Amino acid sequence: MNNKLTLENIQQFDLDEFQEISGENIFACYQCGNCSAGCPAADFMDLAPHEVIRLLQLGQIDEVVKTNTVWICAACVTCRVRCPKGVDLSKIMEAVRQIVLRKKNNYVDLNKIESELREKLPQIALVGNFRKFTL
Amino acid sequence: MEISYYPGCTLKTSAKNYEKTGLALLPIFDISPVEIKDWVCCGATYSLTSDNLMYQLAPIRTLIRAKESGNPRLLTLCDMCYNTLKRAALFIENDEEKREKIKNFMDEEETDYRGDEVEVVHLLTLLNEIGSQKISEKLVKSPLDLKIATYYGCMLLRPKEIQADSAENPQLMENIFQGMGVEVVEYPFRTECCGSYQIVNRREIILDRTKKIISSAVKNNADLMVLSCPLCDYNLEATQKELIEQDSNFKPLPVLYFSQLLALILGIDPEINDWSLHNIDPTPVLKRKGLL
Amino acid sequence: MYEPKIVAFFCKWCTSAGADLAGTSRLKYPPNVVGIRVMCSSRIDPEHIMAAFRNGADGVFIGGCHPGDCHYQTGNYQTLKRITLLKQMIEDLGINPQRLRLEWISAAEGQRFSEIIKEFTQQVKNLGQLKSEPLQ
Amino acid sequence: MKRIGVFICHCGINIAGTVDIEKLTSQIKEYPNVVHVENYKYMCSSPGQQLINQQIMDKNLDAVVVAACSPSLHENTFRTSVQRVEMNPYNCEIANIREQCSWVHDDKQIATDKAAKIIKSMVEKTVLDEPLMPITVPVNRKALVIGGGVAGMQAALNIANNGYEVILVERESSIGGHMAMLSETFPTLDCSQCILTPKMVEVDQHPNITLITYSEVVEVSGFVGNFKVKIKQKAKYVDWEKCNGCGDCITECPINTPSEFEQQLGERHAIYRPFPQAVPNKVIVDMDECIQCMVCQVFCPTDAIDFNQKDSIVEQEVGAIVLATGYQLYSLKNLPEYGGGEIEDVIDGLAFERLLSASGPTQGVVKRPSDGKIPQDVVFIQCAGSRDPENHMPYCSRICCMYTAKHAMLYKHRVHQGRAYIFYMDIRSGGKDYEEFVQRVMEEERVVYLRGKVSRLYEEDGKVVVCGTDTLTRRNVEIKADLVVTATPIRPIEDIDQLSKLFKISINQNGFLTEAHPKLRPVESLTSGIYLAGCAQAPRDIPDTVAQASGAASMVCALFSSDQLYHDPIIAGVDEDLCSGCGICVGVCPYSARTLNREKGIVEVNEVLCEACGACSAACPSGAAQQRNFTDIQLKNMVKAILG
Repeated sequence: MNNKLTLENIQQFDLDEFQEISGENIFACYQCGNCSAGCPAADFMDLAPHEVIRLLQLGQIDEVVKTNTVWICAACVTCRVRCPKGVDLSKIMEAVRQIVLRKKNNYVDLNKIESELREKLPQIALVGNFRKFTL
Repeated sequence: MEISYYPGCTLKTSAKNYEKTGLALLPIFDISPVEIKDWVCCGATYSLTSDNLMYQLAPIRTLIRAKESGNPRLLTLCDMCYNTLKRAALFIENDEEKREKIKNFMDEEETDYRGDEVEVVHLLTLLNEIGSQKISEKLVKSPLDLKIATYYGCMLLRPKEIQADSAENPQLMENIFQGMGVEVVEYPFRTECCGSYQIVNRREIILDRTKKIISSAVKNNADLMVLSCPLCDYNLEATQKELIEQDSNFKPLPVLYFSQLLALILGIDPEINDWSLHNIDPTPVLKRKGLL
Repeated sequence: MYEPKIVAFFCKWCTSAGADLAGTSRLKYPPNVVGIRVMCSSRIDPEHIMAAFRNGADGVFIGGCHPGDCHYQTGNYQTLKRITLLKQMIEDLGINPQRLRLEWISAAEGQRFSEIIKEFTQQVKNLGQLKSEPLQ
Repeated sequence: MKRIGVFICHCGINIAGTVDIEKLTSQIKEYPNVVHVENYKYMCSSPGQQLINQQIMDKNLDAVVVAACSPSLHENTFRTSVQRVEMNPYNCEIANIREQCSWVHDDKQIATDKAAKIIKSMVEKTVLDEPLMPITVPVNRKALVIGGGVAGMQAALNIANNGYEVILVERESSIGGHMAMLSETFPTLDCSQCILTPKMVEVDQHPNITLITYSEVVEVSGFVGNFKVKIKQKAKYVDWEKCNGCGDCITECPINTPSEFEQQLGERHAIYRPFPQAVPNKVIVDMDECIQCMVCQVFCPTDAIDFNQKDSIVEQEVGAIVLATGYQLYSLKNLPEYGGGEIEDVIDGLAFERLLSASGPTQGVVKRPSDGKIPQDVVFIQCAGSRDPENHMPYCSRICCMYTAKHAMLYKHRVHQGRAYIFYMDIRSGGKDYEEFVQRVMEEERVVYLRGKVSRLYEEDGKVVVCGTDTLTRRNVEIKADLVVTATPIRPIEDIDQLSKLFKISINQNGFLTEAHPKLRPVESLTSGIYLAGCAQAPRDIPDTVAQASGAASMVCALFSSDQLYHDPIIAGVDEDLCSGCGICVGVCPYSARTLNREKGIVEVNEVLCEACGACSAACPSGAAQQRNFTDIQLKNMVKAILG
């Protein structure tokens, strides 16, 4: 435990931009953890879903963009359906992805996918994947 | 009665069995699907950003085509198309500013679209409107002693604004099959995500999901699984082979589109199915149950 | 520059208290609106509103309790019915119905009160002076 | 001509800072009917009040307008003050030039002009203000308490002990309410029934209390001090005059059906009393279940069974009403993510109370409903629907944190090797000795507190799998539980809407009865003479309920301390010469204060019922209905004054 929480980031984090992209108010979240409890992919994530919101509430966007969590999320919207505050976490995850992608950092590369697999996969898998992980 | 029909990309390729059997069901109930003209890909996943309207253009174009067709209802079979089209319509329905912006991207001849003129309806909803009683009246083969697991996944049920049925306890498939005497087994993962498009680059997630979902259905004595989404079908069906290789204790389960099973029960020629598209061959169990 | 004259009727239990809260919070708004405090918005007779227009008001504002919150249970519903009908009638008489505004403003909505007054004043300003022949 | 004095307050610089007082004074001086204008630094101060009174006498004023702060602050002050010099208080009016003028404008010219308009319009009102006398009403010193739970019993006892008569109406056949169902109470672990039963008996035996159970109020009319109510006594099919409560009939009844009192976990017969300590100790027949085999009739030693009994109506006249109708729990059916009530071993808090109760269906042995096994892993879920504005109830139900801690403790006392887990979001233990209690549960009972909400649960292999999280360790957790107890929200009773319409009192968006003021009048409703107690108003625990019930009772006693009441006289009357008897005003009156006298062809007003909204005055087509001191002419003159 060496990383102290520095709250200077709260000022640096462009909350307006974030809310513009996501359309969500991250401060509605009261950290009940229901999103994490119900997340089917939580085992694969380095940050639990509720932690993503918590870090954003505290302006720690730098830490959030480094996690794999937002890339593991498949927008199944289970969290949204059960969220007691009606926060759409899938939109928050998307907004973080967009912040990364809009800096021209694609997360997947079509050319690196084996052509054999590419032929087998249903189109919706490929289109969906590129929609989420490339600009 | 005619209904506009939007197939989407996957139904024309890897999910041919779904389209063929799904559409074959409709004439039984005097419904003729009319494929809309010049449809484009819906985008597969609904864009979750509020500031980028570009991703909404494709589904809205499709909705405009549907509006032009003059039929107020647009039928989809694919859950992902259903979700994307329905959410796109909702996205602009109550937002004049967004509508105006989107209009700027449209070709001039394209009609003004408000978001509420076309009702996107999934095949399962349509069949539920017909009602299990009417469907059962058309029953040709009595599927005795058949136990199925239904799988809904995400796109048909979430978010609530567009859900075709209860997000926690959907009954769309139960209504249809229980009505004709098929036993639907209870297992806890009917609505849990299959991993979706992560299949492209995070295959391990899908394997984990498939193992959990299929094993639970098998444990609860399902003979086969039925579902309605081509991506769920791929994820839950095609990856079972790998799971068998990884784990000798893994018991596979045949996976079908619900329409394939329904078509067999209603006496539609089984030959319209291309069984070679299945990785886990469902024909032995179907034969055993007298459906083939 | 034309400054509209606006007569307002405030329910004592909600909007008048909301206006007081706007005052306590020092929220500025245009001075064109002068309020009359009544026990309930349902006390407002269409006759009073017409009297205002006849005597030179360019706009009339009525503030009542939110649906379900009426101090007298159903007064605000009476008001809603009356104002809806009156709007249709004044249109026939050549008065733009946008000059007549009914809003639900609670005692806690000082901020909202000042915003609505600002916005309504601007709206009436844009509509210009109401030209009518005063009756003798 | 009326002689009016106008007194302008500087309020230090609060008004004088933006309003040019001198200019305003000279402007108002010119206004018709104004014979004197004066300004002063603080009009509400004692010298300020004296100044007004001195001028009333010196200048022989008929009425005054005080231009100062909002009337909600000092209207009463000035009206009381002018009475010392024999002025009728209704001839003193306030012009609000602070909150609605000086504080919201910066420009001195603008603020001064607007202040002048405000004052002039109040002068116009004052010109036509009539002197009014308060209306007096006699008080019937008898109270009606609705609901025989701990709130209703407490209120009834307090009023009765003050020497007034009380009628206590209860919908079930026994009083006791939910408290009678509880096992032990937090934080002292008193046996709930042991402390409640003596109170029930006291109510039953109190000479001033008339107990009417298995009954509901179906009609209410009248007003404070003079209510008339009709009470429907449901048919019991047993003559309670004869029934001695021996219970022989119960033993012989062949029908078994789930017991409501036992939360469906135990059974009762078709002829039954809800629980053994029922007060009054009488039986009733559940006709939906009864097969009319007549065995009860055969065995009844007093010949009390009467299958011909019908519902009956009794009428009562009372002066005050206390509503203590209690609560119900939000049904698990509304929580599909928690099994939707379909999973037998997922129960709510009240059901668990019955499992813990020594007099419950398991005699206090914790057995799970599905197979009667003693559960070894019990999961408690707090906020199972509370604090969830998106899907369920937005509010905190207030008592769940405490009763869940108590449940876990009592479970550990009964099943020593058992493991108890509590999922919580926050722990709200704000009550005397509450926090200490929770700490004891954590430290000594080693109950595992997991901070997080449960996302879903499902049945598998005879267990309930609970999928939760612990946000403090940021890890998900899956518990295979034998029993799950949910803390579902406290809801008002099912028919609260009807109750609210019946008594003409409002409910909030969640259905709880609305108090007259959330801070300062917490036990009164907005209808005078009707008071609130207990969970009907908002979720609360037993001590708070008892305190509030005592508060409501003392309000009733205060009302009864005088045999006369005073009512605000700014009511709307009828000008009999103008009234055509059309009856339009009758329909718009929310208080039924106006009735059409067909014989005379005019409308008559019950002045005490009129709460002075003025809706009738606006509706009256002939101008016959005029609200006193808010007449059509006054309002029109005010409008004209504003428009100059």
